[in-house]
Amino acid sequence: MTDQIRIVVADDHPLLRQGVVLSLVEHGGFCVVAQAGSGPEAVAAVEAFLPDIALLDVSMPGNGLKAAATISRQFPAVGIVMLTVSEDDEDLLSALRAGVRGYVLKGASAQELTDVLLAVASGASYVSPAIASKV
Amino acid sequence: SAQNTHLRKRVQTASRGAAETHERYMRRISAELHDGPAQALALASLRLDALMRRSNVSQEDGEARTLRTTLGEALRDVRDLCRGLTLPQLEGRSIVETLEAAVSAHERRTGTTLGRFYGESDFTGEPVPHPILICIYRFVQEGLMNAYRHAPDSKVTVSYHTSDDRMTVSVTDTGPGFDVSAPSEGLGLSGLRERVESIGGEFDISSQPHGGTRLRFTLPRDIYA
Amino acid sequence: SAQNTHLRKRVQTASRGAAETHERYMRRISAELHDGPAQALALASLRLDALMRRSNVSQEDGEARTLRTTLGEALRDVRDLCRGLTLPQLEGRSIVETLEAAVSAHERRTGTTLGRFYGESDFTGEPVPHPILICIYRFVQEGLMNAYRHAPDSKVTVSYHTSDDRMTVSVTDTGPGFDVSAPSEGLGLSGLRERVESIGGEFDISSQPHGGTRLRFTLPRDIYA
Ligand SMILES: Nc1ncnc2c1ncn2[C@@H]1O[C@H](COP(=O)(O)OP(=O)(O)OP(=O)(O)O)[C@@H](O)[C@H]1O
Ligand SMILES: Nc1ncnc2c1ncn2[C@@H]1O[C@H](COP(=O)(O)OP(=O)(O)OP(=O)(O)O)[C@@H](O)[C@H]1O
Ligand SMILES: [K+]
Ligand SMILES: [Mg+2]
Ligand SMILES: [Mg+2]
Ligand SMILES: [Mg+2]
Repeated sequence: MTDQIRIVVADDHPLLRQGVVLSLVEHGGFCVVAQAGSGPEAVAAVEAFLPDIALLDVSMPGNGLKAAATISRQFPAVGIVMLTVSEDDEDLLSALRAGVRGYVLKGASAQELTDVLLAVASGASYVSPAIASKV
Repeated sequence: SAQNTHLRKRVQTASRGAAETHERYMRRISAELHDGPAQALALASLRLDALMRRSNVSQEDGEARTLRTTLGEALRDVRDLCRGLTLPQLEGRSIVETLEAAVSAHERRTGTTLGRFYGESDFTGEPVPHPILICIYRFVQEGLMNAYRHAPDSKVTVSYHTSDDRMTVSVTDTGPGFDVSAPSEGLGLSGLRERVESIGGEFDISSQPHGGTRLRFTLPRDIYA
Repeated sequence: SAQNTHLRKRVQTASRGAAETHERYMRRISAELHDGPAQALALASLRLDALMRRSNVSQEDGEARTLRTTLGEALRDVRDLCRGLTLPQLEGRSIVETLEAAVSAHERRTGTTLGRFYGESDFTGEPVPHPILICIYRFVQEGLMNAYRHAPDSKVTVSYHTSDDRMTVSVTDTGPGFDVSAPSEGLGLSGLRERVESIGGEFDISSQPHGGTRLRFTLPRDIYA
């Protein structure tokens, strides 16, 4: 299928990453082109596969926010979505300013996750009201 | 005397060491919660719907809904706990930057707006020792949380003044006040007093029924500069 | 001099105060974990079990099993964290009772058997100050946990000696030893040194590759008696 959204999934927690991948596959609208367990791995995967979206855990080795900054600089066409346990991190705010297009709070259902990814893939940004006022 | 100065240094070194060790333990606990339970709960929330579907349990099923709520609450608890435990990066910041970090974090979390009154003379010389920045942050954090919980809907202000020989940080609210001599189960104020005095500062609460509350933290300049 | 003695007292008072405050925070965190996430995780596991049992695909479903295991592990993590955070009631105990509390808790949790070598002269006079008992307990707890993790299957002994002017507690193992000058990410040993020195004690590690490890904590009698 050519209209599938190509995505790189990066999280250092293997079980959770597997759960994310499974949820995307079940949805049918996504093609997971690569998985990564660290910031540098995520950057390398993006470079190799040029996906539509990079879904990046904030706290993984090598720092997900750093990876986001690198990807946003080197591959501006790639939509970046952060996965995070806590949304009100100061760093997350600056990441959003620097080109991250959305975030998903860990604890979201598969439905919420895919909704955000679809929105970002279609060019929209997803930012929660709490954080929107600060950006 | 020299021995005297030596001992005074030891008081401060010991207390600062203890404060930093305490923060390191807190950070560790936060990291363990984040890496273990938080990820497990996130996975469960993510996969619950799919599992229910596969097991032919409807989304409307009461028990399934309770399970979702339970998972969500547990994760929120873990998140809140982690937040309270972890300090932002303070090393190398100025006092005003440290105050502002605490104030803006509180505003973000609570959706409230606070007053600031930062004296013009921010510190510009030697970096302020890390344990002192930690103490200032924790002072403001607890003072603001108390105002938020015990003096809701009142006007809350954080101020910072310096003089030739000391600096003063205070958190004031225009809330209901309280009897400071009443015994309390809380850890907040007694923990703060402990922290402030152990680094050589003075801690002062002034409050009275209907008169609002002011917490004040004073530190001699020779300790922080 | 009198001022000297006064300051020395202040060193100890400040450090002990900080140690007790730290323990109170730890107890609080433990209580919050216990009342919040631990209860929620336990409830979620039970509910998930019930739902899976009620539906037909449950027993063979790999993912459902993984999820249950994950939640179970998260609960165990939270419980372990709570246990590590909370001290047993130590106030009013003797030093030997405190040692035995730490040793038997470790034996229970790990299923191992430790050697004891408690000098005959247990303390019989004034009660030992609480912060000192806390420090002794934390010292033995961390020493035993290190031996369990880093020197598994070795012989581990806790010993206690007194002389006219001091007491010494040590934890020794016959494991692989390590280079004590190598930098480490661990909090355990540096935290212990902090604790021990802040109450006026001496902390000493002796270890060498293949030669086992001994941690020693020495405290002058005028501090604890
Ligand atoms: N700004 C305030 N306005 C009114 N009452 C206050 C204020 N700050 C503290 N108090 C009273 O003093 C008590 C002790 O405060 P403290 O911060 O020590 O404990 P706490 O806030 O109740 O709990 P915690 O241990 O979480 O801080 C509070 O329970 C409250 O009754
Ligand atoms: N009894 C021991 N036998 C062998 N190596 C040890 C022993 N105790 C400590 N070590 C070494 O010293 C290091 C530092 O110990 P420390 O207790 O400070 O940290 P840790 O045990 O790794 O982590 P934690 O912060 O959980 O205590 C350990 O990582 C280990 O390599
Ligand atoms: K995260
Ligand atoms: Mg992670
Ligand atoms: Mg409080
Ligand atoms: Mg250790």
